[in-house]
Amino acid sequence: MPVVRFGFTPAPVHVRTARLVAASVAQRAPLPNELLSEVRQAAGEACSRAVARHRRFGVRELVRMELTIGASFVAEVADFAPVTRNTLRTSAVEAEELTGKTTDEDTLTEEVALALLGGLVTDLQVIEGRDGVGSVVRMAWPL
Amino acid sequence: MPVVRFGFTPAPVHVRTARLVAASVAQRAPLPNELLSEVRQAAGEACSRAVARHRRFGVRELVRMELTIGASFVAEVADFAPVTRNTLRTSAVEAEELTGKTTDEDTLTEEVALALLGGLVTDLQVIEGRDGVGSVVRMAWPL
Amino acid sequence: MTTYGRVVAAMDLILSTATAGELTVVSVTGEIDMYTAPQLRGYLTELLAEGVTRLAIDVNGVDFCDSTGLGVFIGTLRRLREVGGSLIIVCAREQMLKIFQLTGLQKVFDIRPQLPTDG
Amino acid sequence: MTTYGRVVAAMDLILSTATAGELTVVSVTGEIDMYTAPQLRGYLTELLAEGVTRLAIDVNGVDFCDSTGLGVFIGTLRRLREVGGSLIIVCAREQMLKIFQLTGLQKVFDIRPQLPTDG
Ligand SMILES: Nc1ncnc2c1ncn2[C@@H]1O[C@H](COP(=O)(O)OP(=O)(O)O)[C@@H](O)[C@H]1O
Ligand SMILES: Nc1ncnc2c1ncn2[C@@H]1O[C@H](COP(=O)(O)OP(=O)(O)O)[C@@H](O)[C@H]1O
Repeated sequence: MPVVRFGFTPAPVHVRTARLVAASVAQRAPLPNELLSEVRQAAGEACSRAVARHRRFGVRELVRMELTIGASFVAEVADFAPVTRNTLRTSAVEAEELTGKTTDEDTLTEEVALALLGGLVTDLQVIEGRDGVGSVVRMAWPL
Repeated sequence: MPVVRFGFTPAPVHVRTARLVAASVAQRAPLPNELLSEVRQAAGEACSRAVARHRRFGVRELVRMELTIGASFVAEVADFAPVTRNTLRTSAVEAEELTGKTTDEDTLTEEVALALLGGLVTDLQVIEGRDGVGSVVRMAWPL
Repeated sequence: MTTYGRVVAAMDLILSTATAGELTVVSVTGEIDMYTAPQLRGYLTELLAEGVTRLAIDVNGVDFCDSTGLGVFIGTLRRLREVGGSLIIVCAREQMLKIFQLTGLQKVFDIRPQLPTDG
Repeated sequence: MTTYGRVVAAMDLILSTATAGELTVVSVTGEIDMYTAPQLRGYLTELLAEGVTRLAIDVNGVDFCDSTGLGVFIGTLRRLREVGGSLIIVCAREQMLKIFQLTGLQKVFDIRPQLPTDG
């Protein structure tokens, strides 16, 4: 099972490279062309989320993305920030609420990210990391 | 020190993604534009070499590339294949010899790869891997 | 200090402002993500601080936009609403319209394929 | 079976053959690396097996070429020499010329910016 791993210092600039990698590996999986931009977007959202979590909690470890080509194309993005009650969700609040509520822009972005991930990826999970450390966004696309 | 790690199953197709990653990270380091195609080529050569070594010795572990942005931009590509007397070289045989000798195409490609790496990268090392396992091509470009 | 006609170009994002009647139009070119969003946010915040209330953001030059970008748009809309202002998103691009739809934000924003000609 | 006029297109490499006088010209488009080199090698081997001895490889459509690609060229040159044949590399691209120079292979290959017109 071909595996590609991509780990990066939690800085926004590397999220762009992560998107490139995800789309590039998906293309060679091969995933149909019309799905590539979805993979690119979804991987970017998952990586941004991980970087944001590392920053919020001051975690300097590398964010890790693992791409596996098997029966499906699976992308897993792991962070190593503390898991709170709110971390392991896959559904977002309603869009109309976002513009009204007095939530800060970070929380707002997080809700939008969840909404996007849910809309883009049918097979989506947000699970606890290995040994209970951090969280993993797991996305799969059938091949 | 920003770090990006890229690990991949030793298959030729992933070398293309590795080149993309190396060039992309180098661009954001930032390395001057005129050096980007050199980084792309050199990283590709180092990764191809690692994949070839894994295949020759039947090693299925991931090939690993590590990119570090510090005082210089450093790219290290590690393989985990046995190190023989010939492994740790940075200089190739003369080009004229290649076309005459009855070496097989793999050996030939290896010589050309070394010649290219030597020509492209001023600060080049080929060293033994950690714990004496495998070899590491280490390339640095000043920032 | 006036911002009109100012062009800000970073490595990956180009921002420019023009006026169309009473409307202030910000055109964005490049990729809006976690890396460039702070720049866009700062640019828009400065415009609002200068008193702009009728704003349009033209995203037809945007190649990629993620949730961070949408977050900036939502924040801008909220602040404009607080002062009785308005925001138009000028967008004809398929890919970009899709992310507004997936998030349900097409119901929240006033999205138009081109600039309104009546100013 | 004749190979002339045949076009082989894989995901990343496009190979086509034409004749110019007595010369057989293979045009390569795409990236030549460890992934696509086997395809190029197979294509050239088949041509040689069919008796082609005066060969030109046009690499002006090549975006990227690594040592694996150069290895294929060297192997082809050696096999052509064994049968008294000849190989011309048609190349005007800066980046490609550079890798021939860095490896010293510009002294080994007959490299020309364009196809010789005298056939
Ligand atoms: N994208 C990544 N970048 C860097 N390290 C990673 C990445 N993904 C996983 N790792 C780490 O690489 C290490 C080696 O993993 P692996 O090759 O699966 O072998 P093992 O777990 O047996 O050492 C593990 O500690 C794992 O946490
Ligand atoms: N590109 C890579 N892909 C996958 N794993 C990697 C890569 N580079 C290094 N690793 C492995 O990742 C593991 C974790 O490395 P690191 O984050 O430096 O922390 P530590 O060595 O303290 O566990 C190490 O076992 C290392 O061998």
